[in-house]
Amino acid sequence: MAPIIVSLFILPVVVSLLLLFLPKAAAKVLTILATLTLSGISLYLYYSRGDQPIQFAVPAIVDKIVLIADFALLAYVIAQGFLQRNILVWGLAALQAGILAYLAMNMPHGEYMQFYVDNLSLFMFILINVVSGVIAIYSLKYIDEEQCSPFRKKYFLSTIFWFIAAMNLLSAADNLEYFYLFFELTTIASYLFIRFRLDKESKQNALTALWMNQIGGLAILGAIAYTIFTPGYGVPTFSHLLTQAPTVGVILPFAFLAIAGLVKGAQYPFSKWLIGAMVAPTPVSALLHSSTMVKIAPFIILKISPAIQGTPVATVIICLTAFVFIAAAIGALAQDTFKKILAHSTIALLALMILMSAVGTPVAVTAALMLIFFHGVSKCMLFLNAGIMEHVFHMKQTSSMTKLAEVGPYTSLIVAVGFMSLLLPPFGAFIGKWFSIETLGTIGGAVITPGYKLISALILVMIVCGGAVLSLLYFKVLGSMISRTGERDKVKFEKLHPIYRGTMNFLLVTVLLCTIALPWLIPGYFAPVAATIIKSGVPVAFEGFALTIDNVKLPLIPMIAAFVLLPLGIIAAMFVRFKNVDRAKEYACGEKVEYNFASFYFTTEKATPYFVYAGILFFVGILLVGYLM
Amino acid sequence: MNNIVVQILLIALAPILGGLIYGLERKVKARMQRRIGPPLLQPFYDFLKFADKRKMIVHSTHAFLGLLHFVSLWFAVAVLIMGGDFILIIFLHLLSTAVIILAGFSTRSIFSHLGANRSAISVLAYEPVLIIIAISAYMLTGSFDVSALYASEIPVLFKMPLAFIALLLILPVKLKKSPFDVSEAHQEVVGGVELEYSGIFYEAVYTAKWLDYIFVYLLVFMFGGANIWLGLVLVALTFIYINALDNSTARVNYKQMLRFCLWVALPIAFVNLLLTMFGVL
Amino acid sequence: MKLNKYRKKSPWILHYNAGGCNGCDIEILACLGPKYDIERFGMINSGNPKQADVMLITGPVTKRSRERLVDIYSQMPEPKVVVACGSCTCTGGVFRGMYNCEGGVDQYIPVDVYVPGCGCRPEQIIAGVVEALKKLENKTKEIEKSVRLEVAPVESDNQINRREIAAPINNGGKPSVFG
Amino acid sequence: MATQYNIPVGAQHIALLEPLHFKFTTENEKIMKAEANVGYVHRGIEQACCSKFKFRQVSFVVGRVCGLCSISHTTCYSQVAEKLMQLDISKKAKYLRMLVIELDRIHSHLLCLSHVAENSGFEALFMKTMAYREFSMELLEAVCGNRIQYDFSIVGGVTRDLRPDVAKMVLEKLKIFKPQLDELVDIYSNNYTLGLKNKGVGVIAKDDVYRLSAVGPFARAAGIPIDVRNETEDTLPWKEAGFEVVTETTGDVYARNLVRLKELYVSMRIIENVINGLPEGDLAVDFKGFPSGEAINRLEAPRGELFYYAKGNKTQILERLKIKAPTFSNVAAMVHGFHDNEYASAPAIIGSYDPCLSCTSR
Repeated sequence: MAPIIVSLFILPVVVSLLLLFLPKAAAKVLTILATLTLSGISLYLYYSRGDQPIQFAVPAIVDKIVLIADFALLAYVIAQGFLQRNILVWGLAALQAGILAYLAMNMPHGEYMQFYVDNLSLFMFILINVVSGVIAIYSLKYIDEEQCSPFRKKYFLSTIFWFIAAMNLLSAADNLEYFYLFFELTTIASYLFIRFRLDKESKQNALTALWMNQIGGLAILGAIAYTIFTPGYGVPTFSHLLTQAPTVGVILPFAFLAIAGLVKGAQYPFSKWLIGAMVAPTPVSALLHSSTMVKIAPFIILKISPAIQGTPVATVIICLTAFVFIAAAIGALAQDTFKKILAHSTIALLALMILMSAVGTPVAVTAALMLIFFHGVSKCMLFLNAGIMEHVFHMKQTSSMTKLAEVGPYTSLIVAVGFMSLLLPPFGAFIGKWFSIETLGTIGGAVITPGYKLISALILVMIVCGGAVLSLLYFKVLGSMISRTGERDKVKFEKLHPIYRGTMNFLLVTVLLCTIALPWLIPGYFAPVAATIIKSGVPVAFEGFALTIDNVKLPLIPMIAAFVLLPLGIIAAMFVRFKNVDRAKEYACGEKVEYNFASFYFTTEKATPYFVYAGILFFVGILLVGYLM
Repeated sequence: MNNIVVQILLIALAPILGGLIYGLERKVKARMQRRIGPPLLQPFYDFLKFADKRKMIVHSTHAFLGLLHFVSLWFAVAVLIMGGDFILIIFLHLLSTAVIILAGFSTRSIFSHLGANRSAISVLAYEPVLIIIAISAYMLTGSFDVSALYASEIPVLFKMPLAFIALLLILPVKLKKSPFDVSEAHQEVVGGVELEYSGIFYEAVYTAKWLDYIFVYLLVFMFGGANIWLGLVLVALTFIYINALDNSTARVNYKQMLRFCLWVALPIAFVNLLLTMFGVL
Repeated sequence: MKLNKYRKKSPWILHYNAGGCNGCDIEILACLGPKYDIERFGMINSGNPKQADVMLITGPVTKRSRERLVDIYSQMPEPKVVVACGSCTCTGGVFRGMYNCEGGVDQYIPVDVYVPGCGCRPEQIIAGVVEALKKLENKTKEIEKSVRLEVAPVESDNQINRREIAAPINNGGKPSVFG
Repeated sequence: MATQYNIPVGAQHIALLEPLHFKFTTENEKIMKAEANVGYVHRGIEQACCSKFKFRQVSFVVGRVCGLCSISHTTCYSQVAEKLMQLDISKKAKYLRMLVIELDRIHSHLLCLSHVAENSGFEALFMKTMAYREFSMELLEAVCGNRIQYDFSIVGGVTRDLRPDVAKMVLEKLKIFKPQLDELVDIYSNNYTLGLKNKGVGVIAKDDVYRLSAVGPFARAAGIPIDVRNETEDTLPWKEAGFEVVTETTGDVYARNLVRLKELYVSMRIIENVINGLPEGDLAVDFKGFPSGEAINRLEAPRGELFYYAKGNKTQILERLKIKAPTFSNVAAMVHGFHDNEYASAPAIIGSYDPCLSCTSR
């Protein structure tokens, strides 16, 4: 198995290098081929997985290369910091370089495996390779329309594969030192992506992303340091840490790792970089939001969840994410730019995923995995569609989307399905949300301490309110999209470039198929992964027409009926046409008034600083609690 | 609620029952205002009349969403009668509301838009309270199924009195009754989202209102537990309470409504959740 | 099933003031009040043309109102009836011949029932609507075509010549006069 | 981001009795800008009065300017015509005119109050107020012979006498109405939700009333005792009949409601005094000749100061008749009062203005 896994690391790197030199036509073929191969490998790996995790070591020389690469990256960051005159960037990088040098001298040299591939990693492989591959294919057309030199276009495609390689490595890494390198690699890749357009705003936002993610790197170094110097841990690998955690009882390293994840996951107060990333070309947003980068956050938390479950660190993380869920949902309501709405809703849903990961019960973890998967596919679809809307229809604002249903029925269909998959039953994201409410309800019964009960009740209220706010947001967007002036004789899908059409069709079919296949996907795909994470079985059972997972029952008949009624009904509404029915104009008090669309809008300018302060407080809280325990 | 025949009958007759409740309500309301009021079967006369009007719509999407609203609401009511998962029922009800909100947004009619906006705000006002009540019920019975509540030997009312109060506070929002009838507000938005419907398509929206009555009164009935008579008494008392409230208050604006629901009803439901969690009652 | 008979059991009302003096309007409002309580007959003042069956019009139709009047009338789905309340609505009344209004509402839309009186009493309005409902029962769902009545042009002189209210309109029945 | 929403209210809208058009520019339903368009009811009455009708007929025509305050119009015209003709009418006619004007004020104010209640979404209160209002319509019918459009005043006097049994009936019904009015005052001032809808809403402060020259209950609700009944004694003996000014201070919808309610007490007192002290005399004086010269007259209609100007040229037909209705003075203040209010309050605010556009645009 190990060679196949390694091919997942090597292949994207090779493709990435080749893309820099190949001509356009060849690059196209190579991208498509590479995507198919990578997706094929990742699916094959999952399909042929064994019961035991795959562990393998690399030659000792790689250790040295990793260390050199670490310093090279930090040097690059310091150089960028100096060139752009940003003290935060070079200051943080220099600090990391210092700590890394000190750690390198004290690093224990035991016998341990650098890579550890379990079901979670395989799950991530599928998400990363399939979804990012689709984005790479989409970028072939998108970047063609960008105004930049041919080399930069190649460079853009090349960076995507670099990113895929870094993410694959990251999900397989066991050694924290390696993990640190790959973490930094994704940081640098996102930095390069965000400043791709090279205007003032892009550079500024790229620097913000850089320094914020540096804090994540710093946290990982902190974790390594504490691991090395804590008696009982010694060896900085995930698997070792997790096995030793119950006996050692020091959870500060996990607190540090959690912080690294939360920074990547753009939780308050570090949400600014993800919003700022909007200035990059749209495929970048799709890449950052759907399958890569931000998904590191729930990934790390899922990985460490057995160690932190039930500890105060988990409690603080749950509080933070519950707070971020509602704050980001309110923040999203205040936006009008389509991409910004998507970005804020990403932060909110990420918060939910992290929350479920931190809760760590079987159902919660299953829900988190489902959210990760469906959110990845839906958000990818929505972002790529936002790119089409910008390039083909020149629409950026939701308020300008009121004509979309008439000029681009296909595009509006995609938006509708995308948003409904985040809102309506029985799409995955909905079930995830539903599970979260039901699981959180059950926590209070399981845990005895009154304080914890109070907190879990409070969190429930926040989740419920945040969910209501999010649905308000989706109404707003769907509402502006469904608006139309009158009737067309025949629905005619607009003509799109084959690449656009192909990628969108693929994602659309994936969302719908996965939804229909949910009763089989849950026991067959999500439950085994969840079982690996919590290190015990996840009981799934069919009873009558209901799917029972642990203690949560999923009635299938209402779900299927709801699927036929609501999402399909709304889609049908967009294309239906009644015959032999007369049309009348809208009532406007008998006057001829100018129509202008505007729904309620909200501003969060006053509240945003408080969100940030609260976020900082929570981050300090995580460290403090981790230290005190 | 054990008998499957009774359940199916109830589901089939739900719109008719709702129509009767609506007719009774119009009668009671008229009597409270010292009028004679329309006959009891007035809603059905309206229904039959609308069936015979010329079909006029703004556009097909709008009309279709109206029909979909009715069907999905009926479905939500059916799941409630069958005793399904409480959270799922609340979501289904929310989504049937979503359909009518989308219908409001789909036209280029200003009052329709205003109504849709206000309906969306109303959802924000009542949905959290309902879900909190559902979770409290879970804490009580250990199951999210409503059938567990129907089967509860000790009436749910005595176990979660505060939840009942919170429910009473948000009912006017759901039933679009004064003081919280902002989304329908005839004098302001001329009926809101239902404004642009006419003829047979209005019928769907009009009948959906009846189903809403059934939905709400079933929620109230649930608090009686296995004791059917207590449930019926609660329904009757709630009916009188809703009408008395409707006839003694002016309409507040949507901000005041939202503030009231989130700062008064939600905390009450929350306290109830805590009480159930700690097993006080 | 014949649904015709239910039309007269639930007539929903739309009221439009086409430039009257408010007198008849407040009497329509009084009809809604407890003393006359037209909801007894299932009437609701819906205020929304799309769901209304009976259009109550007051006022002599000023030049500025007429476009709105026709706009609202055309948004009402058939079958529908129009009741002209008040003398000036029927014929122009005292305002007949004034430069900004023309004589009566039937110049623009077909009227089914004329309720005279200045101002018309609530009892008269109710009787007029009840009379209109008899007509409503026999109407079809066909679009009602507006027809300009064959009347002598209004003269702007000092003579007030009351018009004969007997001209037949296209949908068969004769207009009824009440009061 | 398109944040502003234009909401049209009128020409046809359920919250309006009359065709008028408001265009509200709102943000999140908060009114940023309001425009009023009031010219729908223009029929050309002034021109017709100066060309089509003889000056004695005009008092019947101007009654049709407005159905709510027709008595004010007919009386005001009759008075201005009497000034042109230099007639002195009997004290009895003056008293009867005051009686009908005050009865009319009761019905008009109650209508306005019920309209405010309806537009605030308080249907039961609307029904209650309408129910209590019916007595005034019955009394008007008993005194004048018609529920609206009484044609009671003519040039030279009044048309009908007050029969003793009618006088007795008026007093009896007023006695019944008094506790009902107390009940209404209680509801309008103490109902919590109505207070939410009405208090601090549609405020027109004292300065604005001066600046925008508002009149009537409008001005009195802001604390300015403007009332023609208080200022002139030359045409009708108001002080003698027991008139006094009612004012409130806050200038919002609530204050306007209270001013109207309290004025009802004053009206009831005036009616009682008039009936108890009704002098003997002629109903109308006979006169010959044609009007000449110019004259003006002012009268307190339910909505404020009504102003008539007439010019005769010694023929049957007046040369010029000019009507300035109270709502005309109030339009500027009306538009001002909407600013920074919720759109949800707009119908109630419109109701509380008690606009009479058929007076304004005639």
